Amino acid sequence: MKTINNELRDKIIFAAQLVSISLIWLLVIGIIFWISNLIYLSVDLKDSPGISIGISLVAIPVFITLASILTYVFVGFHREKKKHLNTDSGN
Amino acid sequence: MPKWAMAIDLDKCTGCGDCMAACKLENNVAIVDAEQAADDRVMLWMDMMTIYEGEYPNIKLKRIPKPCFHCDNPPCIKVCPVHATYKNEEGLVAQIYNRCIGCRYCMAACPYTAKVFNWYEPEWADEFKTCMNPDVSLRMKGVVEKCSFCAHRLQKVKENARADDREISDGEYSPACADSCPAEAIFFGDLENKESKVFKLSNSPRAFRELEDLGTIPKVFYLSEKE
Amino acid sequence: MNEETKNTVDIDEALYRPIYETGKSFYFAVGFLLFIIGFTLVVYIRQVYYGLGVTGMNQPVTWGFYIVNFVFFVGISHAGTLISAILRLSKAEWRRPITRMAEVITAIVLAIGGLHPIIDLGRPDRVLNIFTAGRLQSPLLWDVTSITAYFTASTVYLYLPMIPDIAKLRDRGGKMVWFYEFLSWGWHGTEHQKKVLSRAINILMVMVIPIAISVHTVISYIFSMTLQPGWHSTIFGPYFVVGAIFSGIAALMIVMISFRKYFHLENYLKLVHFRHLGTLLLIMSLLWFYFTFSEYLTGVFGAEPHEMDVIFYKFTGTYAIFFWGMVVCNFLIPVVILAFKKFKTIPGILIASISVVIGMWLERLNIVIPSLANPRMGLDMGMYTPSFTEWTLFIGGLAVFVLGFLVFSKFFPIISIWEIEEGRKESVKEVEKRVTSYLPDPANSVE
Amino acid sequence: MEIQRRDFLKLLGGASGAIALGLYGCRNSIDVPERLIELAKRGPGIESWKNTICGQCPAGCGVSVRMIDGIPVYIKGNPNYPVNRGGMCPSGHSALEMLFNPDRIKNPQKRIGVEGSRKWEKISWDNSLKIVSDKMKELRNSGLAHQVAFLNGNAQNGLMDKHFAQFMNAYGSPNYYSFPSIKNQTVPYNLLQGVEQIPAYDLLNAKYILSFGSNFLEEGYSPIYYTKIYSQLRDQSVERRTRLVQIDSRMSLTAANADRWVPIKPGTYAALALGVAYVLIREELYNKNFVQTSTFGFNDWTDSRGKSHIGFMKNVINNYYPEEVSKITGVPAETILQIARDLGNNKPSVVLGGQGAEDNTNGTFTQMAIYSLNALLGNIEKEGGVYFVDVPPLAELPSIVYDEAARSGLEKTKVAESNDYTYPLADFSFDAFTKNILNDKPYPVSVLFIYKGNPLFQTLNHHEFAEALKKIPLVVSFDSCINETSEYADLILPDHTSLEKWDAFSNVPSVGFTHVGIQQPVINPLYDTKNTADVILKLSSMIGQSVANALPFDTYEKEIRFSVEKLYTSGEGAIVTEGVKGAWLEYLQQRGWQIGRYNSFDEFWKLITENGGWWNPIRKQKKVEDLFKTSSGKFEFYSKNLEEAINNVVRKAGGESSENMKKVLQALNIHTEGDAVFLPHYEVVSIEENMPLYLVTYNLLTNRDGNSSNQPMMQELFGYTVHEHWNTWAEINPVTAKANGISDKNLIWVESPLGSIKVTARVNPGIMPGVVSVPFGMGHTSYGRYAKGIGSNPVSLMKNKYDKLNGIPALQATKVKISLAN
Repeated sequence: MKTINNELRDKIIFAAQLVSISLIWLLVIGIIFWISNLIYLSVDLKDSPGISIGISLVAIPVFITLASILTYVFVGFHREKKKHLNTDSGN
Repeated sequence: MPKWAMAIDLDKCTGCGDCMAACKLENNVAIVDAEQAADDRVMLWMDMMTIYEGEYPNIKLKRIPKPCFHCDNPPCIKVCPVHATYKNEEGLVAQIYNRCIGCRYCMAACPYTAKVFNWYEPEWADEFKTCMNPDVSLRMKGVVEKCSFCAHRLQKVKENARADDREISDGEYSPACADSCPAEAIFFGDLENKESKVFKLSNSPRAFRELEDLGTIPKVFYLSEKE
Repeated sequence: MNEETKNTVDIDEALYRPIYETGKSFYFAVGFLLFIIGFTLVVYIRQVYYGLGVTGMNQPVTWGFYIVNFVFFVGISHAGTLISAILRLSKAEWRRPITRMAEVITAIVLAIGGLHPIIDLGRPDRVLNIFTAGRLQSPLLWDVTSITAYFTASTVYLYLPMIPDIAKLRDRGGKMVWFYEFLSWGWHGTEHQKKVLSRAINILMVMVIPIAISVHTVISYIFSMTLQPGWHSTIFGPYFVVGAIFSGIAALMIVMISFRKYFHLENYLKLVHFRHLGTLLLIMSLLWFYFTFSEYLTGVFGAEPHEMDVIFYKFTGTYAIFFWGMVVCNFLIPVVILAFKKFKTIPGILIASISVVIGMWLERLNIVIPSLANPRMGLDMGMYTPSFTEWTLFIGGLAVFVLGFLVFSKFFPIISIWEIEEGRKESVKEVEKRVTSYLPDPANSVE
Repeated sequence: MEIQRRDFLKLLGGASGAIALGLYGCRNSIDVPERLIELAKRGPGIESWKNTICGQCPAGCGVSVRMIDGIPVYIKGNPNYPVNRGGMCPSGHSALEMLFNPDRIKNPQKRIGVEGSRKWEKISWDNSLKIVSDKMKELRNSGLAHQVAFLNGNAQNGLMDKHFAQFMNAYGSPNYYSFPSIKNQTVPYNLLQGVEQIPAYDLLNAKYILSFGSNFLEEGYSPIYYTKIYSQLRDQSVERRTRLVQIDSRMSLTAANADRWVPIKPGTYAALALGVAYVLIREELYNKNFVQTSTFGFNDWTDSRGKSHIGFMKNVINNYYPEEVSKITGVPAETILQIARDLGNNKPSVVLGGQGAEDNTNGTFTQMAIYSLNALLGNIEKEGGVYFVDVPPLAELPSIVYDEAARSGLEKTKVAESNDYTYPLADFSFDAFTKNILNDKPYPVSVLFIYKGNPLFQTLNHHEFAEALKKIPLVVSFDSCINETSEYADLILPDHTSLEKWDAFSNVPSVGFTHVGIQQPVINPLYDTKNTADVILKLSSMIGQSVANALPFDTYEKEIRFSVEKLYTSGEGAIVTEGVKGAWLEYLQQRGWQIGRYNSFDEFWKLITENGGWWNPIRKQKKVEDLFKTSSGKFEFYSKNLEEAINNVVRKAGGESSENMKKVLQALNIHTEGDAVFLPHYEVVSIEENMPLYLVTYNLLTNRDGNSSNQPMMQELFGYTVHEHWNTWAEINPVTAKANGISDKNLIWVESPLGSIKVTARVNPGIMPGVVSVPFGMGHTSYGRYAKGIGSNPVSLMKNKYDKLNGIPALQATKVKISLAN
């Protein structure tokens, strides 16, 4: 009984972690959408689009990198954990 | 496309202040109470600058009416975060009151301090609400506003011209201040029209613009005999 | 292995204590702060209801406390991530007890600072217009973007190095294990995990420094992108960054000294840490003075009339007391205290730090107000006196800062335990090896 | 609204005029949204314009009112009206705020509390008029008709003045006064030239204009008329244009626009004028021909009795050596020389005298001295000089058939007649009026009508007048808002505002041509108010047949038509129309043409109301005797009129003797002796108090006479020149400021022996050291929500001093000290 509970709890926590990671990606994608909308606006209104494109060239990669690092860490930890568990069961 | 501009003849201007009153009345500019006025929150689309020159008793006093200069290269629109102020194709720098978020960046960026802010919701006595100019929308608290060169008048003039199927003639469109000036010191017209009074005045040797070195290219010319 | 863990736990018990032991005074403090914050909220709602008229801002002085505090808070936030990144990168071993606090400051203060432009809006209800109709060409939106990026980066940078500590808390059991388990992301301290983490931290470290510098540069752009005298200056970018680091270090030391006192961390935060940071503060003070000097020198030398108006106004006008106060607080006091070893005690450093924080706030005031108060075009000079609302919101901002720190200290260790541990275990050896590698080889010296 | 309208236009093909047509016609062909149809049905907001005369101040500018669906929304100058030719001053724009003022009196009010208690009760027009007419009938029947007095506080030339005078005459009271009386201001011209009129100045043709304190662009009788002229003068390039030199203690609006400002100590203008005369005479720059043929008293002369008298020349040469004048006035001798030479060498040159010179205890002599410069230059009735305009050919009101009661009443002396030796030349002296009411001399006043005006705010020593008002059993006020004075009234019979009423104005003083302006309602009365003229008509019919016969009109509008009909029949002048220039009109008339050809009076009336007025720019050729109506038939440097008047007083004082003469001269504040008394001369202003600074007050364009204080826009724009809004300020020179430890924008106390006011100090070099100037207009204790308690009233600091000859208040004869307020 208790083991099932534990398993369930682990699953819920893992799901929550997944959700949080995807939320971060959502944020990043949102920001990218927002910025491209603004670029579209500035092009449409002929309102010095160069500046907005320049800013976005810097901003977007930064957000993507940040999200990638988080994902990298998350994935890295969990791959290791699986291995760890596998070796545990092997023992 | 016409390019609307104003020329103010400082040699003729007496500084009577009529333009300020005409402007307030025409554009439904809010009138603040005494307390707000003491806090320097008076809203004037048309302001009056006072400059003393010389040593007593040989003083020269200059009074200079100051509307929005409707710069060709306006510093205010560059900093607006929401497209609430922009330059239209006829060169008028316009405000969109309903979009303004009230960050007042444009006010800080304007070298001519031409913009004013609604610190509170503008209020009028009920009686005064009856005689508002229906052509000009009222502003709400928390937005920036400024001289529009009475763009609502342009709208009307355009409609009339279109109805008669003709061009707008010189002097037909004229903001309230130019219209009412008792010294006939304010001229208004189209810079692209080489026949217009304003075009001629803008090329007069007496003409100058405020803070020309900033490169804002104001469309309000001042005329003054250099003594 | 188990035994060993237990042993270390005992050693660093002092760092866990604040999390598990909560005194009455803590609840009292939190209650008090919440009261202030609640009151601030009421005052803010009143401002939204009546309009910005309740502030002291007026016709030429259209920006006041809110923008001053915005720049100030964002400046303070530089303490953290930037310093911690620099120290980590330079492998300064004395960084170990400092980095966490520095990073926390960044995250909290940046959140407060980032809110200020919204507080400053005349129509906060329309703030979403920047999404639907924004102009990325406006320096204000550069700010929004860069602050968002910096906030994200610094939160990540705070979080990643904290994972091992969170795992420790999870392993200790007790309160909210599920919470720590969720946050620990399955950290078990395996070699691979360590490698992943340290690689991530290394990337972040390198990334965070340019972001931090760019953020404050961008803040300075708000001013320097306009044509106004006193603002329109290319030196503003680095000047703001230097000022930010300067005030950040000072704020960091104030925080460190307070925690040292209240959580009895004398064992971890030793005088030597403060002395090192103090030296850094001294350097920044001199640097700050150099920048201030060059900023005014170019103005005075060019003697452009409007520029001179503003400079004279700063030197002799209504706000002259704040200008000279700034010079005293930012230069005279810290230099005198920090240059002499005799004064470089903890109380001395505290005084210097407080003076610097006040001085830097005055500096922001001196940048924002006098330029606005001196319109060109022969208009009257403006006068700005902050209203009750603005003071309340300022104090409210400080209260949020303190509350944030208190709450953080209740959930996470404010000194990085695993880094201390690592330091204890490995760094002596590692430093020895590193130092040896710097030294000339004996064989080479012979040749 | 705007956008919707535009959308609709787009749908209809864009023509404004098509709205009404398209409304129903297009419905089938184009799918117009229901909402827009509704909007269009409600009416597009029909715009119309109506011309009338501005009532904000006595300057009488023609205005055009823009109305949307019959509601006035904007007001601007009437471009056809020759006085202001489309120009306007700031206060004109706020006429709408007067019309829609929330503090207007909405129906007749009867006071129920004590005087000044601000407790009122609504009363019907019938009842209130009954109270008044009963009282008047009762007084008339008991032979006390003269106890009714009427104060017309609207100093405007026009039919209303005649209307009230007619009523009072027919009723039988000699006590009809208008104040501030223009006739008081014409005294100097009367003394020198025998003309009871304010002169007009031909500035357009002058090459050099020297103005002694005449702030004609701001405080003059018609500032906008002169602004237009100023603007025309400035069409020329700097080298060729007319030079304007302004002598004033402070840098007034006129001084600011002048080519040169010459600061002068208050009250010493006469000395400067005569110093200029000295140079003109010494350097022989005066017009010898004119002086010889057309003036009297220039050289020494001998009278019929063989007594020799000194002349103007000798008096000037002996007493006004520029170095001496410089000591008195504070103007460097060099400057005096320069001004005089410029004046003499740049003919035609013209000299103006105004408020600054006039408003002092020596005003009459000062104005005489200034005006005599025009005679020296031979400027009278010359191009680029001074002239007097003709009276318009308006019909006189029917002659009165006096009954017994009227006759006996009119024989009584006037209440305002001074019973000591003072004010021998005054048309109306407020000082004497107040004192006599308080002393019941020569008889008590039982009923007082006050039409407009606000003596309790505007006049010196108004506390005394408040006491006088308390003494009068029935005070009836005709005004649109409750002000300081009407708070003391027993009945308030609310008047229309200027945009709701009929009136006719003629010949604004100092405007250079004959003109008549028609004021007409642009909107129906908003409240239960009545035109005071109509109220007077009603009263006259209620009082009795003999009074009613003097004013045989149903309405005031009909009276105006009656009066104006003569303009039509006279065939002179023309209705103001677009593009009619004076020169063209003159050209036509010289050839026997008439510009205005109207088929009937109805057509004439229609046009005059549509266009706003009538004018005649052509002056009749004047004979010499019409020009100089003095006893000598010449311009009198030595004023025989003044000699006569003073001798009269001396006779009243008990016979001609040098002792009596001395007594009288002392009472009249004249310190000079001998012939110089009757010559233009400088009279020292005696100021008793030992204070360091002169207090000078002035009116602003944003608030003439303090009557615009209930209009928020004018309160806000009040001090637009120094950015003082809703506030009174004091201007001081940096030297004065430094000496008193005051810096710009400090709050300061201005203190006189009579009290003190707290104002904001504005330090600027546009004022003489030793002078502090405070604008007049604020500091109301009543007059509605926008006026009450805002700013301060400088008049409250001023001592009760007048020019004892013509009764003009001495507004510059008080000294004050200033100190920092906390």
